[in-house]
Amino acid sequence: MSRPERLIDNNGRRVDGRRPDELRPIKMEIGVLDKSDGSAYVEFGGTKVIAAVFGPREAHPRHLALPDRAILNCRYHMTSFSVEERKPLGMTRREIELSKVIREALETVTFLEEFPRAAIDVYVEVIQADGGTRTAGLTAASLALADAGMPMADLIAAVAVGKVDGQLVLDLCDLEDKYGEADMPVAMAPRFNSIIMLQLNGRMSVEEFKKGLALAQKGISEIYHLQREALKKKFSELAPKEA
Amino acid sequence: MSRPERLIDNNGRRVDGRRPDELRPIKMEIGVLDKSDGSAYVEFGGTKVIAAVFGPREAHPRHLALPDRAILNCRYHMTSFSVEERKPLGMTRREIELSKVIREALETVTFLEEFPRAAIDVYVEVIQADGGTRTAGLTAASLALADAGMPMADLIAAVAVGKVDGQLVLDLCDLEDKYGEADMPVAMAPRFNSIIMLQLNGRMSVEEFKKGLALAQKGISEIYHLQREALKKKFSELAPKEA
Amino acid sequence: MSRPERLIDNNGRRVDGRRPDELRPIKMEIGVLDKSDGSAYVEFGGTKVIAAVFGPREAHPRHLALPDRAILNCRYHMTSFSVEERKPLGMTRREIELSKVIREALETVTFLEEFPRAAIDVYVEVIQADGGTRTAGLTAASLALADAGMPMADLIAAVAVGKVDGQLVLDLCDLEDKYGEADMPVAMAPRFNSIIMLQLNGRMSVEEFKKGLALAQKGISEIYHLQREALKKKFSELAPKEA
Amino acid sequence: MAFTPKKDLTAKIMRDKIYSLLLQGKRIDGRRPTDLRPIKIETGLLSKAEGSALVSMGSTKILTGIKVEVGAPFPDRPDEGTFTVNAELLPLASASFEPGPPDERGIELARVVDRSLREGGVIDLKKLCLIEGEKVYVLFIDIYVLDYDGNYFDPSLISALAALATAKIPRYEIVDGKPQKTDEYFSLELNSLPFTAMVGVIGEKFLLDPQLEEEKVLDVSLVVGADEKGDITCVQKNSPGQIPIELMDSIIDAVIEKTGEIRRKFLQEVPVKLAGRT
Amino acid sequence: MAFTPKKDLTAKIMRDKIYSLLLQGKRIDGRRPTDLRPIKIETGLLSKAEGSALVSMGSTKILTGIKVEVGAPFPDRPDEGTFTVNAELLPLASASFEPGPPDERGIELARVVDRSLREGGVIDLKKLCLIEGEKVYVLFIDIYVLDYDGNYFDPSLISALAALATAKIPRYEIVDGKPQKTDEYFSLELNSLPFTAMVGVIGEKFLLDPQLEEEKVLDVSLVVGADEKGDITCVQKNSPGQIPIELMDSIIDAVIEKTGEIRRKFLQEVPVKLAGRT
Amino acid sequence: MAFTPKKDLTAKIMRDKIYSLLLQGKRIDGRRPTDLRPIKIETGLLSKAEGSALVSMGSTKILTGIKVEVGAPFPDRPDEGTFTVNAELLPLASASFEPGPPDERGIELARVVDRSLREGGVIDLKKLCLIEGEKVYVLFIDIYVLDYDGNYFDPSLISALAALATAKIPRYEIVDGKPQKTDEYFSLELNSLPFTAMVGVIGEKFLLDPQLEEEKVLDVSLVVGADEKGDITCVQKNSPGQIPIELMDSIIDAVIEKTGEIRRKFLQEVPVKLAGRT
Repeated sequence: MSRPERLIDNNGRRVDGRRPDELRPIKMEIGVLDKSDGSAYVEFGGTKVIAAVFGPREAHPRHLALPDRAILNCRYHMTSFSVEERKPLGMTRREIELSKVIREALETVTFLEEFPRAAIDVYVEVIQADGGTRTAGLTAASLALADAGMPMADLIAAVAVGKVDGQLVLDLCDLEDKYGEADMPVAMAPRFNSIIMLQLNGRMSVEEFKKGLALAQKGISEIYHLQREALKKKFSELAPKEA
Repeated sequence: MSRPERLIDNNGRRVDGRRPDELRPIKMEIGVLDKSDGSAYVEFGGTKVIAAVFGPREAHPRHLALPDRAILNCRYHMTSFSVEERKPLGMTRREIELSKVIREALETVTFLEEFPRAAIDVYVEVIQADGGTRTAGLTAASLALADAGMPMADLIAAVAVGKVDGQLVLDLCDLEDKYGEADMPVAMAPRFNSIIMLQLNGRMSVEEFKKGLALAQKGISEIYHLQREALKKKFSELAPKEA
Repeated sequence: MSRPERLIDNNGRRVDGRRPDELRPIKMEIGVLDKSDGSAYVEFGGTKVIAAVFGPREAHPRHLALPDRAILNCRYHMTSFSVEERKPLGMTRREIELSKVIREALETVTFLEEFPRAAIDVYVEVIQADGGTRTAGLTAASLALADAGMPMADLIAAVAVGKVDGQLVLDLCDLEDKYGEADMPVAMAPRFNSIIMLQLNGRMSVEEFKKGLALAQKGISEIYHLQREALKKKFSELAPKEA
Repeated sequence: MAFTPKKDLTAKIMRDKIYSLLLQGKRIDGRRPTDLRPIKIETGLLSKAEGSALVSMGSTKILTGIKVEVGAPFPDRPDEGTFTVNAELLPLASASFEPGPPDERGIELARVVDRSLREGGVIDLKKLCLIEGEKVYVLFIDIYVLDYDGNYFDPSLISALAALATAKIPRYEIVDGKPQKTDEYFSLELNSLPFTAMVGVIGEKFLLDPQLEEEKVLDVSLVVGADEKGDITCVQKNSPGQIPIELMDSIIDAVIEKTGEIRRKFLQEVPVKLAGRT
Repeated sequence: MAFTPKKDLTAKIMRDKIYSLLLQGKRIDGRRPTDLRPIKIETGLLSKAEGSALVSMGSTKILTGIKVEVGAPFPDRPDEGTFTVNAELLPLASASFEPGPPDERGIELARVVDRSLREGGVIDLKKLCLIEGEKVYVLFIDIYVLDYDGNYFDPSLISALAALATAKIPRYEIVDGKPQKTDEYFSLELNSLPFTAMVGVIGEKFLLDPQLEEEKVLDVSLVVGADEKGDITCVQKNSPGQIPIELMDSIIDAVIEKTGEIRRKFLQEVPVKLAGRT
Repeated sequence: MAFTPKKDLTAKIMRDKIYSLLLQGKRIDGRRPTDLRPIKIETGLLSKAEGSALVSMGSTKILTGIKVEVGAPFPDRPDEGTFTVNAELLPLASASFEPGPPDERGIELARVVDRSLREGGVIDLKKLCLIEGEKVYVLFIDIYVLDYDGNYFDPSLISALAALATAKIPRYEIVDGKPQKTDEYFSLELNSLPFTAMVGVIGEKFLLDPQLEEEKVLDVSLVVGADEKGDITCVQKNSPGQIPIELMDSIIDAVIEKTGEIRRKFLQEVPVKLAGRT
């Protein structure tokens, strides 16, 4: 994967033909796995992730249990073949950091106090990585928690904005992430208009940072809409057909 | 160790002079270690193994204990110098697999229900590997359990059969294992005429497979006899001499 | 760092100008860290160590707790940049051995029976290594325990003696350790005239060994004096000023 | 050290139920004893893997991907490419799988698949040599169990073979004595198509391809493989328990029949180049 | 897997106290909300490290050392030296740190410092190439938290920059195509001086550089970095919790002001060679 | 982190018993205080190891094997072969040994044996160089404790020396600048024969070579080594406790006498080539 001469062409189109503020084609499916308590599959273009939820279950070892709420474990993990160069088996430092960041986002909206002394496990598996795996993973994990019936204050919708050839763009693909100037993953709880995850790798002016947050917010509201549609579809399938 | 031109000569003799259905010289000794609750040393030709048993003891951590039976731990391990190329320290994937296979065989005949909440540890140490280490190891472990006074449905006797230069042979040595077409370790509980361990690496026709099982059975009954002799000898030594 | 032609010159002076029985400049400071229960910084020439103590605290996992005394954990660790060639992260075999040796020395003088079921943690961090890190570390750890108010039978003072160009010298620096003939770290509880830590790497005649012990004893009494001064200074600072 | 996990408290009741059904030639999900669950094979789903396949057998789902690098051969086989099989029982797939490095079950799975591929020479490794003794193609066959409803053995081998059969491997040329990537790709020819069938025994009866509820209460289980010539390619007894020796003949017959069924399905759905055929 | 640790039982009371003070523009230690604690920077303390700095921010103490070796470049950047950032939360520093390999907090710290240095091209890596594609300078930047009284982020980046700025790197020459150490040393030029400020939010108020008692009860926290051009160089939300979006503007303003304050202090005390200046 | 394990509940009673016996010059197994247990040395038992020895001292049994490879020298000693000592306290040997990587006791044992061999130049490493700076013989000396009835130190060093003395090392020749294995073998010459004696102190009395029941209740213990010249070659205090300084002289005297006894036994039973003798 080498750098294209330009990441945005004369017509303002990106390497995959999108406009700067355009999301990639998104696919969401809920309940894709049988043996977990909740699951979801999410695609953002070439990025493909599955998330699954187990629990609430008894926390063990016992001394880790909390008297007033459930603990939430989270593992973000990539298959070895999800990336260009084979990823070694085991957890990389990057995967450990992202597991923390995703877990903290999920804890923010989940009513863990309803399950004292319990544990909830969330697993995010990246099947293919083409940029925005943590935001797709968080979007999927939030759907999987909903699928598992976990009480939540809101869904989390997430997307990255970035700076590419000096211009702000929405929903970076791998090429843009790699050769762009900045990558800023953002997650929000739209109902509360609050930031749930935020990172910035790269440099932005204060002006760009503010515009970037607004652009992320636009993308997030589209993703949030898709999440709610996916959940509606899932639960209407489950609902008894009217006579 | 390079491949000999032929693994079976014109007279039907194998690289070490044996007939196809002949075991290597076997040595069994019981109670070879002082500090374990039971132990045995077994030699099949150049293959030398020691097994030791500890327990029943309290299982810890406590949450691993089973309410209705003892857990049986088993570790099959080779010394670094037991093989041609020095084996790195630590457990290889092969050792982990064979630990499972040997443990499952031992569990089959041991009355674990007599020791609820307890743990029994079985250690198999390969001192020198010249083919058939897992079968020699299982043979030794079964003797060590008997030496430890563990109640068992039967002894386990084990041996490999293989296919070498197109012919079925009993009790493969390393050279035959390495350059032969198939290696099939078999363990039985002779009293029940049942298979306790079975693996096949390599290819055999259905016909060969069936004949192979029968050949293994023949070897196993010889080994079983030797096991019982060794135990008798051990216990007669312990018994009070008659006046 | 290559070998100098001679480690002791015609005037009997060592590579850093010291006489054979002379300690390096020593610095001791107590209570250097805020968040531990006790701490100390010790310098022997270019050797710089910090020690910190936590506890007594509840021992966990619970099954490790002892009914009749506290357990004492100890970790001796070097920063990656404390040595000539970067030390890899994680514990080396040398660090594990020295953690044991230092812990056993500390256990000897600490009244662990006063804290049944508890744990005490001692951390020794080598910031820069120029010979004698274990003896400086033990000297510092003993001060940190005192700073933490742990009841102790005596302070431990420690120093290495060595053999360099055939001559016994006190308080080896790195160059002398590396190119000398023997290195003997010694720790004592001066009040009891007893040996608390003792190792010998290298060769010494019986005569040298005995003289070496006496030389160590001389150094140790000087170090012990400095320790007591440092503690006095610390506690006089804390004491209310007289009117 | 690992040990065999304890059985469900309700296991005894379920076992008796499954056994009673077996006596009538039936199973809890309506299958006959030697019926396999429906198999679904999807290949080429992933673009960053040189080969990939998602295989389901009932609700059990396996994803295998293949990555190819150029590396050194083994010293004792200087003219052959190499391959490695890894298997991870992802915690996503079952509450009984823990995160962390593969435990003994994952290792056993990987090694059973590895032996099935290696011992029969399924892959012609000599065609994967670039510079003898120095540079060869190195294949990483990585198996992930995504959803575990019993029997991860059979679909894992199917997915490994499907990923191999459909892999597009970048061709290297030797330029100035060094391997250099070209824009071309090639497919692997397979010498043989071994498949396995997992066998569960209860009393003197047996069934194939246990789903999870069955697997948990079997008296004993084993995995048996066979190839298109009807040869046995793999056996692995993979649980405690006794196999009555007189049961082996009918087990072998059933395995040969049913792996044949898998093979026909595979050949219908996967575009495989078999060596010696055109 | 790690999880977010439980909060002190007294956390709620302390949070309310700190919040009430914040409403009055005050803090428990007398600081105003955006005040930083006193910063102390000592460099060149250690002789076996090529660079070193001990930085304290209040009672939080960070020791960073730099070791330099000669090694291979990354294949995709054959003409650049490399650097690695590690961070260890030494158990010496806090009863809440465990001995053992870095946990997620240590890894997050290392990666935040790494990104702050890497993304802005703080170090001119092209000047650290010896033989293109073969030999380059390899820098190990190892950060140790010695005493932890809250906010290890800001002083860690300061100490990494101070160690870099004052490092004396042995110069190598190419002799017969091989790098050979000379007796000379050179200093690194830095292209930029990004600093971070850790921000703690309680309700609709925020404060900078939390000390430990504050850090334990924050509703949410983040680390924001800025450079001398006023660009944002790093953001890391590093705890659970919601950041009200309308708070971001004033947070950014405060960070830019206070990192400027850190920069002035740094330039006064550390003899740094900035690229493009003489 | 490890910590010193707790003592048996009955330890106090046993200690007093052993101490009372010591006052009368007796021990629980009938030995006098400085008596060693019977030593048995068997060498050359194993054919895949280049050298091997099984040594028992009472019921304590140690198996040492030596494997030889060709590898790179250490950069600072380009003209010397290398050796590594590992020791594993096999769980087979004692209920108090856990499976897994060597704990601090195994590491201490390995390092004590390593220092005993290394510091005195027992092996002439310069004779193990093949191509200076490039290829040397690499010896792996791996010690396994098979049965642990106290004092694994003394028999471990005996078995390491016996395996070294009787090792048959394949000779390599340099052909076209590369080491090539020949059909010949050579033996190592040893420069010296250091042995150790483990010393246990109770009150103001001491004993040598404690068996397990004694070892568990000692006030303090140490390992002291000596060579044929009567030089001290190794000291390792290896337990908590105080050694009264006035006891050291008689300890040293006893060690020198008893390691001499081991040496005579060793020379009788092991065909050792000592450097400088013919």
